[in-house]
Amino acid sequence: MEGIKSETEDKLKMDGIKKELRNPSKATHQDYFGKAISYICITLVGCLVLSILYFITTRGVATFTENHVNLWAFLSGTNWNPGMLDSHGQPEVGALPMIVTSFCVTVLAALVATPFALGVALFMTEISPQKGTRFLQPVIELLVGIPSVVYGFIGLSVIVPLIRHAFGGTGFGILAGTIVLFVMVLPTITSLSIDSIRSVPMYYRSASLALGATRWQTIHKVVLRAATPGILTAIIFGMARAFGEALAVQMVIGNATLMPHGLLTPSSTLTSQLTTGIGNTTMGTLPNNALWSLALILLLMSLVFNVLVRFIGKRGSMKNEFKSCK
Amino acid sequence: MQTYSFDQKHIIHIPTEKALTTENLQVFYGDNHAMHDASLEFPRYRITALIGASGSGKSTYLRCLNRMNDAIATVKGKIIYRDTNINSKKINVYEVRKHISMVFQRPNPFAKSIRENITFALRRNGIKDKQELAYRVENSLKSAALWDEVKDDLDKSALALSGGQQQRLCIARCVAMKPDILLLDEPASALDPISTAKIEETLKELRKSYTIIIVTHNMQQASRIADYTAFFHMGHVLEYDKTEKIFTNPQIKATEDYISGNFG
Amino acid sequence: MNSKAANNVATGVIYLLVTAVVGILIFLLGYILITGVPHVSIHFITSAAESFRAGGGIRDQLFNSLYLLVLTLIISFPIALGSGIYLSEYAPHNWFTGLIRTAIEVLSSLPSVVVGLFGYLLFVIKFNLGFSILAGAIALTFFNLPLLTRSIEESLEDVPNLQREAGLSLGLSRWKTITGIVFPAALPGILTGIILSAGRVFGEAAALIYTAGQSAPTVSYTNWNPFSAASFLNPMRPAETLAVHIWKVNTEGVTPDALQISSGASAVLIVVILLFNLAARFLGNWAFKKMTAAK
Amino acid sequence: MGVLLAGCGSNSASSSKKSSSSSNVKITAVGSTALQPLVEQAASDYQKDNSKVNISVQGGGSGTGLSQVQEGAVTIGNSDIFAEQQSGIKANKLVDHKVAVVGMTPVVNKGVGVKNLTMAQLKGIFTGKYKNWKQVGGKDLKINVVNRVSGSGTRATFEGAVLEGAKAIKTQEQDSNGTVQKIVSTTPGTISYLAFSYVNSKIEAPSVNNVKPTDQNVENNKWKIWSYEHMYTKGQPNAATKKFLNYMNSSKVQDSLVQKLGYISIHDMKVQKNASGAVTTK
Repeated sequence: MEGIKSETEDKLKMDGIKKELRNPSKATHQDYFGKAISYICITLVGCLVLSILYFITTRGVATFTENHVNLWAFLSGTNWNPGMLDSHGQPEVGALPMIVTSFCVTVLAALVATPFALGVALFMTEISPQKGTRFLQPVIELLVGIPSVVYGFIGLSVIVPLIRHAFGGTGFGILAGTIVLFVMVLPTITSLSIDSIRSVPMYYRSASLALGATRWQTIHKVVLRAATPGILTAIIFGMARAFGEALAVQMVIGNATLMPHGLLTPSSTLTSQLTTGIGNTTMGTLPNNALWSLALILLLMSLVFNVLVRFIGKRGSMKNEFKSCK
Repeated sequence: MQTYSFDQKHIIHIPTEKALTTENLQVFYGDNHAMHDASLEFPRYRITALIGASGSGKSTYLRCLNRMNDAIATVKGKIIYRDTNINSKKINVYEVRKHISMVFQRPNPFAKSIRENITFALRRNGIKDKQELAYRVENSLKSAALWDEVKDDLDKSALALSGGQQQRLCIARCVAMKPDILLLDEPASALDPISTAKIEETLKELRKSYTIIIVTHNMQQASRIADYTAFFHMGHVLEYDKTEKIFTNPQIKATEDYISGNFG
Repeated sequence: MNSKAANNVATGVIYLLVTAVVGILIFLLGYILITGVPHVSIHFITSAAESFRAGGGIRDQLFNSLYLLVLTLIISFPIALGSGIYLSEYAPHNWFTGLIRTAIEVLSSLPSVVVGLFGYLLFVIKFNLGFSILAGAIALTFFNLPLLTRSIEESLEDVPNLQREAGLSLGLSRWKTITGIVFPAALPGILTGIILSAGRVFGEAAALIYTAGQSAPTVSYTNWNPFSAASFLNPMRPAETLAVHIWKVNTEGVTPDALQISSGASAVLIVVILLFNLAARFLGNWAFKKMTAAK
Repeated sequence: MGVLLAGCGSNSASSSKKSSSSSNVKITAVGSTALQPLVEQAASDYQKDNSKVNISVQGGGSGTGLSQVQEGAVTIGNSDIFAEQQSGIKANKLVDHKVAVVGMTPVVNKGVGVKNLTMAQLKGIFTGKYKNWKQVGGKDLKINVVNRVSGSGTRATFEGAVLEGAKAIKTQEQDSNGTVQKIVSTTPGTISYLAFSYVNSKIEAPSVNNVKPTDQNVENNKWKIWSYEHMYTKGQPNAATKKFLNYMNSSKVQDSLVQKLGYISIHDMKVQKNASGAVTTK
């Protein structure tokens, strides 16, 4: 192609290349452009997150700064009736029943849903990818789009009577809420788990199988281990969905601001209280501020969960070792 | 493990035209001093082999030559190409890589068709003419000795090729860019002997028009194809000379032990 | 022998779990379809809603749902893609990046009514968008961004690093490497994210009540001028979506056939989502094949 | 009525010169979800003859409606309750336009065996004094009280008429008529209360003090549990808004639409109620 060329020609070419090496080219501009775009996007997302966090924090804190509610009373009180004053002339804003219920419902729903989601994910990735992707995946993704109200009504017409017949009581309570939420978070956890299991390189499996490991040993020791961080993310998003869900839960959990005494008594979550109350209160008043405080607590609890799950996930994770060359 | 002195070195200068030179090249991964003081000269239109045990720093060194280590390591020292120190922030790395191209240890064709694998980068660099593209596809595949095997399947996915074919496609992909220097990082280590032989044939052909620097852990391979050979040990270059001298009459104890298999 | 037994037990358990989930799925979908399909007719899909008489349809709501989805994706996908690229390709591995990730994940746990009110105060009132599809789409972007960003980031990260090195070593810019090589390879995973977030757009009600509104003014489907108030394409008109409509007839509906409308609308919604998911997968696979020549 | 129905079906009635004085007025009404369907339908009919006016009617809750109209963010705030009853609202800044009356009735699950309750019994049930239907003349069945969300118009009306300042027991709370209807019809022993229009054959509406929950009994205040639906404006409404509010008050709306949506026309009321609950004859 190039072979031997005359010296002058080579010299000219060399000067040209030297110049090119020193000057920015199209590629450099493209990269500035790309970098700029991605930085703008992440800044935008950051601004969105910050603005909404700021919004909730300022309103949520107002209960304590403007209405002078005692923070501890808010967190540990069990009487919720922000429009009324108690015998000491203090507003009744004890959020503990809702905090406990939200916590129970979310954790239970995630605990119940995770084995099912992992079972389905493993089935679709390790056991029968063909059938799995063809039929199961579209149907599971379908579930995300069913409006909460529909889940709520099915829960109300099927699950609540079922629980009533099986265990007595009214049927409303944490158990009913958990069952409805379990179905609602299932698609999120399953889909994201599938993605993370799929991304475990094939040669990991081959290597393990070649060493004489059974399929389960391979799944258990290699695939799941390698996919742990992704699965944890899936669980976090599942719990987030459970946390934030209101319309469906509120129909089946009974929506009573009572301390839950077991899984079968009516109780109320932070979100359902927030959703039912917010349209009936006036901005800037204590009942309204108290609802925003619930939202703030919800955020903080979600943050704690997030950090906790990440912390648990760090132990035994192998992801960092894979990606070290990046 | 036997320890060798790093003070004793035998590094020759190249009498002929130099394609690339490094001066006191040092690499740090965080606090880890991975490469000490490598000063080598690479002759034009020759094959130079970099040999050494795993972890000796030969791959690290190679990856510095077209600035692929930028993101993960700190590289100090000079890399002179065309009278220009290309190890500098002011240098346009994308231009560097157009002239100094790299083939990796594991074949990494794009998840695209065979044709697209070659034309993708060309088109992004402004070559739009269809005839020119077709000419380059054919030419590069021929110089990588792959043309006869794939000429009827150019629109098939590159991932459907065998490992050896994939690696030759990766070579063709670089060649199509018409670079000056080809860097190869153990290109045959993941391949069978037949594919390896084909790649070696290919390299011998390419040597006529390209300067080739190849990292290999296979000493036979180095002795078969390389004109010059550098021996790396624990982040130091201990010996650099013509290949036959390295293999028949090494000046350094470590080199001698390594090539005679008494190493470690 | 022991490990073999464990293998069998585990496989059995997985089958059991899958059977249970399939059972739940069949029950749920069956319930919705069996109660709903008998009420679905051409008339139901093609006529406007009635607020107090029986026999109303869901034409406008159905269209609004689809239109809102399109607008939401137009707004949120580029942002999520850009952020996903940042997180996977450019972000340094430090505490700040971790903070951004955590913040995004926490955002996704916000109850929709909070996002709705935020959207109401900021976009509907402050930015004077009024109750409009646009305001609704922006509010839904808040919802979509966390999941979408995250799934794009993960999909991009799953593309082997070798592919990036290949692109870079050919003198391609990082940006071209990402958009031309990494992105096409990550497409199937990104698609999952889109489908999941589209599902949420279809199913969301609480956030939309405060932003897109819960009324469906009569629009003309022959007016193609998006700036005309009567046009169906006008993004500044209030628009009740199917999910909001289902919520409305279930909670405050006074039409005699509220229950039928609700079940019929749910069935239609499910079918529409199914069609959307299949179409998205089909298009995605087509694009994937086109870009990667995968056979 | 015939005129109205004809108006519904056709899009042709657009040539009107009445609104030519004002160009493209935008009216936004926000608030009560219960009132939303009525105003929306009326607005849609109204716009057919007044194409220059653009009326957007949305929900969001009475509290939202009142606070947003007070801030001037929307033109009209729809509310189930008097502004005076809502904390944080300066009622003297707002002008009340009553557009309908809504009657509310206690509803019970079929099978509690009660056809009539006295006001005192009703109060006893909702304050937790009675725990079993046996105590009020029904079957031996636990009473399950489903209350409405505190702060909602329905609850304020019910508690104002029944509880007389006593505190309701803490129990389930639901915010929508539809959900309550569903829960009452499916859960044995349940009692709650609903607007008249949500009472159907699956649930029972007992009479109170032997007065049946009918529109006629509301009109002459024999049935005590009722309230107004309000549309509030900040200060006196502007011309276009006033015209629309007049339309809401016209017999065209009051005699047909209002009744079709299950409300009672304010024209039919023989009494009136003020914010503190005092009833006087008109």
